[in-house]
Amino acid sequence: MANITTLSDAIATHVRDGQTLALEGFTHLIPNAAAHEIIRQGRKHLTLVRMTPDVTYDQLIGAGCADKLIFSWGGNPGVGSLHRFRDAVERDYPHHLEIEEHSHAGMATRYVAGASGLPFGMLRGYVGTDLLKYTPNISTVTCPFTGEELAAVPALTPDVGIIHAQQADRHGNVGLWGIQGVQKEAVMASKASIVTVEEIVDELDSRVTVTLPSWVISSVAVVPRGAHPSYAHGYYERDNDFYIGWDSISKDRDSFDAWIDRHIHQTSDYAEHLRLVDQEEGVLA
Amino acid sequence: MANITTLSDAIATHVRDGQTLALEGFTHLIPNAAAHEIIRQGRKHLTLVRMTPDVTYDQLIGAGCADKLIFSWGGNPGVGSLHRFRDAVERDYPHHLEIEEHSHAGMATRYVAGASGLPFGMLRGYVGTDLLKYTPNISTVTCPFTGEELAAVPALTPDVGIIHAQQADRHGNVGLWGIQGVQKEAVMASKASIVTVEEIVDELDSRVTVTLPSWVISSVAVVPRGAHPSYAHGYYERDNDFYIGWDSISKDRDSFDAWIDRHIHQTSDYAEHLRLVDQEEGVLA
Amino acid sequence: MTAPVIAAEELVATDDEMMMIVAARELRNGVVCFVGIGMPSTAANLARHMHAPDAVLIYESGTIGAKPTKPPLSIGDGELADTADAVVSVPEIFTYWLQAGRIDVGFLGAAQLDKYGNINSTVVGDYDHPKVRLPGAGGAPEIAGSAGEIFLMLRQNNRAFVEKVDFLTSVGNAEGGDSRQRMGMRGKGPSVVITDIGVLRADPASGEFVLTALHEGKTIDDAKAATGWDLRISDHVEITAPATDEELRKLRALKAGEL
Amino acid sequence: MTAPVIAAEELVATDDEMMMIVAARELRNGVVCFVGIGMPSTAANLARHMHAPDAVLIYESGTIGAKPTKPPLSIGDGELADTADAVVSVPEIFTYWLQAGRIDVGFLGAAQLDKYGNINSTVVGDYDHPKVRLPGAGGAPEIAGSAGEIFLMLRQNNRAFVEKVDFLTSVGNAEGGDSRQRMGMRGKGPSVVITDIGVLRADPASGEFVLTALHEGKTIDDAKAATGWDLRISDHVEITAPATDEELRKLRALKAGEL
Repeated sequence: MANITTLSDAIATHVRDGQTLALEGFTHLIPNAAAHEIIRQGRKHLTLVRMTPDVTYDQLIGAGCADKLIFSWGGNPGVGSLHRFRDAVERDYPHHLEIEEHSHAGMATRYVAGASGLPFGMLRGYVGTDLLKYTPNISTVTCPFTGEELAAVPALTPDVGIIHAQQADRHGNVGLWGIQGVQKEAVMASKASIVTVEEIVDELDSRVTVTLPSWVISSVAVVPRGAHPSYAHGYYERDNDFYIGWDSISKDRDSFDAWIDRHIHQTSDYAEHLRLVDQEEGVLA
Repeated sequence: MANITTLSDAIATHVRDGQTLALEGFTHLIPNAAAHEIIRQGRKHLTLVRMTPDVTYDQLIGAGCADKLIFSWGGNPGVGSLHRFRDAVERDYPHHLEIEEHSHAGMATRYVAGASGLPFGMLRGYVGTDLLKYTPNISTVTCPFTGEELAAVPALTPDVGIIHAQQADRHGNVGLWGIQGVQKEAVMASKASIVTVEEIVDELDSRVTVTLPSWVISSVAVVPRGAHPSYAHGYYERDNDFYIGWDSISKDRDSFDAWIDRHIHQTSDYAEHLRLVDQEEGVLA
Repeated sequence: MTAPVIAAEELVATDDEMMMIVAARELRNGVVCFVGIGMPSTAANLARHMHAPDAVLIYESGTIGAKPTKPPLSIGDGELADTADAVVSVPEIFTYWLQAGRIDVGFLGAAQLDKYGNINSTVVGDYDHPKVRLPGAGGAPEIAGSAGEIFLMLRQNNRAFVEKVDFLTSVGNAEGGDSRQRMGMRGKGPSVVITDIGVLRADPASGEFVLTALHEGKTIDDAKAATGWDLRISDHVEITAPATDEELRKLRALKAGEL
Repeated sequence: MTAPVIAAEELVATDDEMMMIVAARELRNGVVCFVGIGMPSTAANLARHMHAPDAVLIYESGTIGAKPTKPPLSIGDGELADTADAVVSVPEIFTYWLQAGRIDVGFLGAAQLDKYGNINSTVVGDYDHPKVRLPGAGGAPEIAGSAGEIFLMLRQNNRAFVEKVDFLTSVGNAEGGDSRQRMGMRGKGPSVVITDIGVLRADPASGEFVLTALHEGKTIDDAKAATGWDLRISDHVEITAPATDEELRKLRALKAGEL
């Protein structure tokens, strides 16, 4: 059964230096509060897994938490580059970042294999691409019936999978709806899992389309607006201004460091950071 | 886009002698009306695919429509044997029935492979079982990363996939809820598909958890109580008495033939059959 | 004063009831149990109403955490979906849930069983010309392979408890010893067989099933006579605690849909 | 009388607007289109509001039949889910929908493109020490492989239209001829590139992209100067029909969220 606790306690309990973490959420329900808490607790040498490392991983990478990134699309959606990610890859700042790069279909296949207890997954993909030259863990498998060759990729089995969802009930059963991405797979492929939720309710909303039973989750923590600047369907919309504003904050190393200091190290939790964001709205726009 | 038509027209349009058909529905939403119409139209030499050939396939087999059965569990759920299936396998009556037998996990994997455009699927399964001796299309594949050996089974790609669902909208988008089985996979693995529905509505019910867009379906036909004696969640319950009553009807070749004659050949549609069933309630119990 | 007498008569367990009550006792609270239809399902639901309210029952129809008020006739009754914590597709239940190793106990029946707990649910007689064609594998082979351990329950007689199964549908402890592990199976296989006569447990070293308990009124000779192989008997055969009034009342209420 | 003059000025398409309008015209009604974010998404939604109301737009976030009223900023905006016929998981969109061959057209952008329509969206410069690290593959490699055909749109200049892409992220017509088919790809690959200068179409035999149309006011020299390879010119270069008032008004209303 999931332990219902604070985010700070959940991260302190499950996340260790050097682990492989997957924070998932496909544009929707990105667990940004959890990423902040990982930075706040000073975790280092992490291998970060995520299909779309956007602002949340830009912060973790810029803050020096990550040694390696496993991903398929690293940009600021609708805005442009992730400057901290680029600074790490192009100029080894704040230090070298190893990358392992796949396609979305490949990453999704890897999560499904991990969630299914299979050592690998297969797909029609990668053929003819330069990914084959630079990503060593893409192989092939031959269909024993037709002789066709298919791409093979190893299962992802992160140490900790972290997602955000709309609701949990008092037993820790988690429900989410709207765009569901690979969140279910990320939780089920991981050895431990943390789910932050908007609220705990007596009964899950009737719109819930994905339910993760309490007993497949390690910890549940309530963090209202915990997905901001991403969104939580039915709760709040995507803060597009924040994503646009992030471009200038993150372009400059000093302004990034100042932002991390002010918004993470000098705050005690995500609620305090959100109050700052609400106050600074003009600055970010 | 799906053609919205009568069941009789849908079967006449898509189902031909000698084809491979999958009628799916895992206890829930079994397309029994469609099976009756296939018998009524006198289709022969079919290869029938279904995880759980229950009463619906007992009727098709007993009526002599099938040359081959691909399946994983053939019984009358909660009651016992399928007598027409047994008569065919044990005594070649009404004629020899070739069987290709898998496990549930294997059949589900085969449908998923078919729905995914893959030539095969893999699973941890079959190891050590006598299924390997008698079912030729079970093979193995080796993980290129770990060296582990896994079972491999070929994709299922039936000529026609047939399911029953609660609702379609006026565009032919189909919605179902409750136990969903492998219905979505059966439709998406098949070259053509027919969906019978309880009713056509302006807007699908909010409980819908699986939506099959109109453009992946060949024909939609309205058949109220078209899953009977199976059930349609939110519409009517499983007719357990019918399943129990089927045991004695099907035990005897003559009583089976008389039943098929009276309930299918002498009726013009499923509604007429259902009126007979309602009248005969005492006889069946 | 007739009423109490009738009540007392009613509260004697039949052999089938005893088997279900003893099977229910095997399930610990909080266990995640993949349940076969019929007696395993009834026993698991009895456990849920007795000592194991937090047992999670999973049916292969994709219902997770089902809490039926009466024993479902089919594996996919509507009440399973209505009372479940989650309903997933059949492909998903076999991949994300069973194959991934999330099931503690697979709870199965069988038509035939050998001394290593290997199961036949396919045919009696020759496969191509069977004497009796049984329903077949269903979910059992992969449940037997991937669940943490397997509990079996079936009526004990020497047509069912055989020296060699006519068809090996689901692998138990294989040929004994470490033969199962060498096949690469992830779950540890069958650990207990609950029958209408007693309880058999797998010898940890050899994997062979040994009679370890007898239900009240049953004898070692009964067990031996009902077994088609030379049944090993534990040095300390326990006598099963009799069915309590509460167990019997709840089992009967469950079957009547009155719980 | 100033108002009509301002209105007339407004109704001259910018280069980007012309590119989106021409791209929209390529989509037939009823097409099932897997849409990349940005300009492809805007063009596809414009088509839906013009001649192709039954076009089915699929986004890799799992939204099928999305009907956004304004161009989504991200591939997973809430409005996509709210207006979709179905919302499925990301693994499912890439397996049951894309890989299974259910997509007619994949509609993509690119950072770099060669004459065979091979795409780079990964790095400019060397992979290990890139001059510019781009976002990477995303869904493109498998869209390029499995969609029935590929429509590309991007601004034409010789940093983007290159002799050789720095990194082959998504295979187009490979090395031309039947080289793509020999790789076992199921879709027939890129058939058209819509730019801010004109339209290039793949030569059916060689797979090389050939300039077949110019937008009003653009010249063959403009196109050649903006292309890093020796651009082939069709024997009959058409002049694109100018943007109609309706196209421009709807495009602008769409972008303003006023449709």
